[in-house]
Amino acid sequence: MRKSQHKMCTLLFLILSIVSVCCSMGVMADDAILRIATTNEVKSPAFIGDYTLGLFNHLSNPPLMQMDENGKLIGLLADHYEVSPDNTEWTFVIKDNQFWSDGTPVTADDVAFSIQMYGTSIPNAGWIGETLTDTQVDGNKVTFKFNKPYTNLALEFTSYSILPKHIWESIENPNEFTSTGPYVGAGPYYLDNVDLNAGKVIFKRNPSWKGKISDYDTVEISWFKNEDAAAKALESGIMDTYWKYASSYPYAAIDSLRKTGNFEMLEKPTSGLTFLGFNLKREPMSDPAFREAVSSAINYQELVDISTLGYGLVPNRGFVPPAMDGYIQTKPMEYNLETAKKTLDSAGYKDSDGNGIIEAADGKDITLDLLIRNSYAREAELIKEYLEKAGIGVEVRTVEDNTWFEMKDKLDYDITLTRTTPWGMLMHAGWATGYFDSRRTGQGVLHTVDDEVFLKLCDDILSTTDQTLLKEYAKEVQEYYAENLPGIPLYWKNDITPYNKKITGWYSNPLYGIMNEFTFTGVKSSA
Amino acid sequence: MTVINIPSWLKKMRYTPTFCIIILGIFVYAAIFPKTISPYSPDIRFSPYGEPDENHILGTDDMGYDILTLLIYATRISLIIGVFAGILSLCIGTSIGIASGFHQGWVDDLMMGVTDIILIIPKIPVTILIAAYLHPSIWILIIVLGLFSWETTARVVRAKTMQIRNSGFVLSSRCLGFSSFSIIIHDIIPVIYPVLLPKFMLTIASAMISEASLSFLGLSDPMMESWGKMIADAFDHGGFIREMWWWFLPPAICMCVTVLAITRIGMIYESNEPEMVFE
Amino acid sequence: MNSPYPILDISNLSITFLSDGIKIPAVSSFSCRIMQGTCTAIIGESGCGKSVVAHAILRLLPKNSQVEGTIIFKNQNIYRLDERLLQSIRGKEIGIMFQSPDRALNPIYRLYKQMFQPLDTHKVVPVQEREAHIHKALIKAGFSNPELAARLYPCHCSGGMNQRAVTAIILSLEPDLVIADEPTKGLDRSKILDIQASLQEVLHEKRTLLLITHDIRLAHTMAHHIVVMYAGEIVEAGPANAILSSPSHPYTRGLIQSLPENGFNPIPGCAPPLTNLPEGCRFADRCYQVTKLCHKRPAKLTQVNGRMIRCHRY
Amino acid sequence: MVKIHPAGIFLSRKLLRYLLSFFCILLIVFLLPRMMPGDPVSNLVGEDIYLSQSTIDSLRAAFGLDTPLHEQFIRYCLQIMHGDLGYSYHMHGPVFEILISRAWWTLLYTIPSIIIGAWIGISLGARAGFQSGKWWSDVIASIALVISSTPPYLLSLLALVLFVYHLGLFPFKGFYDTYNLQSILYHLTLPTLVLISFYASRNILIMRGAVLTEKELLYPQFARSLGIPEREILFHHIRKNAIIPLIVLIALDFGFLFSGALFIEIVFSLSGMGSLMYDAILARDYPILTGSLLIIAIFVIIANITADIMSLIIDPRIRRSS
Repeated sequence: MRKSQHKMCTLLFLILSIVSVCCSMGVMADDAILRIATTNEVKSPAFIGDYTLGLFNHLSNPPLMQMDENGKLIGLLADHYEVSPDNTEWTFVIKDNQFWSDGTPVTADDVAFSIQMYGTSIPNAGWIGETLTDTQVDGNKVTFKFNKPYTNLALEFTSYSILPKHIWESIENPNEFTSTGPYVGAGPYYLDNVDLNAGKVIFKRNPSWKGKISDYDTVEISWFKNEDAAAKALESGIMDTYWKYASSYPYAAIDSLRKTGNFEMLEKPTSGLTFLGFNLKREPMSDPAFREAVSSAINYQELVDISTLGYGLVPNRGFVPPAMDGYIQTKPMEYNLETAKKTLDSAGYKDSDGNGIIEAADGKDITLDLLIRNSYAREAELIKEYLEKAGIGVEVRTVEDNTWFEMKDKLDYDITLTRTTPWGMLMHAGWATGYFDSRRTGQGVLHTVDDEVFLKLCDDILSTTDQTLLKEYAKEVQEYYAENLPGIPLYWKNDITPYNKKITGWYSNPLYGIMNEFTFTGVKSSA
Repeated sequence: MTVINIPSWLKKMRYTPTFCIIILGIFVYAAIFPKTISPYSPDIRFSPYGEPDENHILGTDDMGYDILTLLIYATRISLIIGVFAGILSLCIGTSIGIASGFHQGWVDDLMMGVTDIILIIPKIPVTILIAAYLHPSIWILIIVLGLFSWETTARVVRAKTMQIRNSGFVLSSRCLGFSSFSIIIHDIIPVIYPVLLPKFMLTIASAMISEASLSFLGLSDPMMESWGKMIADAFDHGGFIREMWWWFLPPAICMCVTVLAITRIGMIYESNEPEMVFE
Repeated sequence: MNSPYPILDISNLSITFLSDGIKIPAVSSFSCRIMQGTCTAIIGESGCGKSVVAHAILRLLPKNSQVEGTIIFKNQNIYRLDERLLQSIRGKEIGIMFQSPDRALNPIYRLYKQMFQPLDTHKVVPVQEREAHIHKALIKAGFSNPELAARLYPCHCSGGMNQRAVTAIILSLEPDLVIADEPTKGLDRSKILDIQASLQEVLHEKRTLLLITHDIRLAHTMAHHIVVMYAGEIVEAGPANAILSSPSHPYTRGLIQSLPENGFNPIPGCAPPLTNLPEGCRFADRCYQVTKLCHKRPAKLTQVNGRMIRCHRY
Repeated sequence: MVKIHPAGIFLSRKLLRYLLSFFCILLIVFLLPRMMPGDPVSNLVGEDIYLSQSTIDSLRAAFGLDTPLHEQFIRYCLQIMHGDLGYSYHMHGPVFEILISRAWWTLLYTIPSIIIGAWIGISLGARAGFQSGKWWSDVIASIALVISSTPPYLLSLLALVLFVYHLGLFPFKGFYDTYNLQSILYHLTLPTLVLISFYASRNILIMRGAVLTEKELLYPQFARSLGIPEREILFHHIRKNAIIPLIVLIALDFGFLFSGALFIEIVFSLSGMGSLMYDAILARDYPILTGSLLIIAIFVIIANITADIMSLIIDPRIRRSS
């Protein structure tokens, strides 16, 4: 037995030595690095092509405009903008005293070049390429001329980062261009390294940045492939904050994070919400009385308690949450099983065979096909229970995300659960019209409403930039939702962003949360 | 040395540790009559994320359901999926393994060719396909899990069959004119059984685990309460971040104990009396 | 013929097996002394426990067996030896030829490797001579072409070839005591003669042979001393020609009668099950000279003119 | 009497079979992604982005999805002949380079796990099977059973919380912090140890079952009667006979080397082949999916061939019967 035991201990010794050598690494010296944890993964080092990198690169290549904390559009790279009365000519005035990280000054040519480049070679900016007819540059002003009127161009231009012309003009296919090396940026930091294997993106301080600076000379954004690991990393203190596009820190994890005692919570109401969508092209969903009955059969308070653990509130019929400007007070959703049954009864849905489930005109029990993505399983269970108590049969079908996109576009469902994002609420004519307008397709939209009144309302909004008129239209849109209930909001919620107590100066806006220039120039470390 | 012959399996049953039979009995009972032993009915909700206390022995989950009740009601589906998928995959695997190990030549090539191809088809896309076109009921899940886990059993059984194919007792029963089918039943399976037993146990375990990973990847029907789904729900809804051991460890322990019990009962057939040298 | 000292002395050995809670007394109070250089044969029906004795000598019985009594080999008590000493005796000093050679050989090794390993364990011959030694043993065991035979796999050979391979392995270790357990089982006439020749070779080299067989003719030609066993007990033991020419115990006489050349009339009935043995003499209900006494009291082994007999008539 | 086994005929028949199954695999690997519902073009951009119809059509043409399926398949086969696995628009790069860069890292943690897992499985499994009466052999068997019957995701997360969060011995994520050997080792130790425990527990169980069968046969008894010590009986005689079923499984592990361990990669946030294929499935990235499945298919076929050849070499009985 001696020889094999000998082999066994050499192997064990080997493993132990490796382990001990590695553990001696310990935690590196904690110099001024701001560490942000996220679960949005960068899939490829393509500066423009990768979706998640596109979210991060606003830090190094600021777009023209940005949104302040209460949702108003303010200048970022541009100081301000003017619009021609017929909304076809937009002129942006570029702030002076801004320099690329390689020292060259930022000019209007860079802006003109970037927007034209987006139009020609980036898939999601196809509308620029189709409608942009002429671009004029004089001094620090850029004028874009379109062949059709745009009212929300300023909003669109909060997402297109401006790139240095002298570098990107030589790249013939920018969408497919990949490099992990440093990119030239004009923001407070430039993108130094995209490292897929280490799972992080590193920003270094921009040497020629003239504005305010924060205490940190590097910002590291590390992505995790699962929320449990991210939450544990945050709790262990090696990460300073947690950010995820259009969603909050997992509500269930907040208590254990508070227990560690060294984290504060930034709580901001968000316009992202979860709602129940109807397939209006099918019986009985097209009947408003049926939708009314469904809306009063849902126990909103319990949904708020379970899905948001109290960090949310019962929504109003007007669908649009108070976080959006142009919000008006509408009747809140109220849960009353009796009225639900009475409305069903008066609308002609009888339960003749007494099995607790109402029958359609053809005498068969009504069983709605509730199609959901797997992240909505819990809400679907509750909805099924509530509707069945009110007499409406529900069959839950879980499908994988892509299958849901395809089935939703083919309207192969009765009711579904999905979410809105802050950006989605502003899309199209704003105030969630992008989700309902049947003329507009896209992954997250339902495109179920083709009611003339609603479509005309959207076109009116799209054709004006006059703020008072827009306020009026906003009121009409919300009253339309309250009246027709194309979608039932389940709850409004607040987005929670935890941050290390020792760090102050966080600033959060509805669109990108803490990922904005105010944060990265104002963050102070009191350690 | 003829002995009064009590049926051999009954005689051996005495030797399996009785607690294995009791545990399996409890699980089967819980699967058939969950109502009788569960403290609450599965659709009553209490306060969410409750710690284990006197009226909730295992606390409550994120929706407020009592975890012990969920555990009991989940037994049925987990047992059915685990055992049936395990048996299905074992039967297919053994029959193809023995057939290709026993009959050499083109039969072996054909069978092993089919096994290679099915081995390579990745499970996740097929499950997505099935979840999209068919409504994933429990039987479809069993068939999918059964059809996609027999390849390794087939290859192991084939290797073992080829080993003993030419040994003395097989040849002797062949020249006695036994049909190859009865040779397989009486000669080959008893010898293969000890190798097959760990494989059968691994298949049951992997059937339960793949059901768990399907619910983790969100491809199984949310209405089917099973141990695997409980663990997946615990991960999705903060059970792990809040370190609620009492939420996801009990289903994992139940899975282990079931597989242990089934294996232990299977082991009684593992003959450990040495080959009688004295006859 | 009797040399100065007994190489093996077994005194009232009894072995019981415990399987599924039932006690099976395979051998009860077996004692026999084997002289160096002689050939002793143990004969009896199959299942009378003769193979159990053979395996007990080398402590090869399975775990579920209980052994009482002593086995002294070269005045060392086998059952007192520690494992290492026992291993040095096994194969080197006592070699045992198993009943079914096909399954006794490792199926995946060539014959050469299976012979090389025990030689290497016991260091019988220095390394450089091992090749020649193996070839010599193969020739002695009856293989015409040793180089070819050494490269054979057991599964590629017939039963007879494997039997000779096992013999070659045992003899290559040159043990002092060779136990042959049913060497001629299932072999045809010509093969039996080959085995007989190699067993003669063992005696020729002044080694002791313990022959376990139910083939009385082989016992007749080889053995100097014969022990007859029935249902786990010795019924008759003594010099070979005396017992075979004038058997006194009814069972031995019946065995001799059942030989083909003596009229081929078998003994009626069959051996009693070992789990519930009769009161009196175990052969009582098959014995043609049975008396009431035989059914009541078991007979004792008594010394009667130079042979041991267990029968109430003596 | 030695039979000159017809190696030529035997191998040529095997070759024909593997060519045939390779062609079927090519077909399946091409069709499976395309049968899945969902459209790759719409996955190019995020949930909220609006794609005008003209952009969608131009992208479909660029992807080559506008031509009928059989034409796409023929074009795909020609591409394969020239060794070009195509271009992935989701990952913005040629498929071959992406696979190679990811595969290199995946092999870094899968190869040691399989080898050490096999080594531990064989030695411990054999010993546990050989001394099955002893208490420690039952303990090893039950531990192996517990590990192989709990979901891998649960075990990996428990390891993460225990060793990383509470004990702080290992880092949370990624293959390295700074690209040097010590950091890579530091990051890969825990995932490899977890993966080793999975492979080792399965191998232990299979090996123990096989040794239990062999131990009761006659040839170990005969070897014991020749005075060969127990340890040699186990290593030389029993283990070599009992290893055949395990060889097949370990060869398959090597076959699936490239698919990496998806759950390890998700828990420890490693960007290996497992998560590459999982993302490709979710985003319907046909070129990457087809390319990686093809490479894995080739490796599995090679693994099966080696498994057959090795069992031929080890066991003459198989050689005689085929």
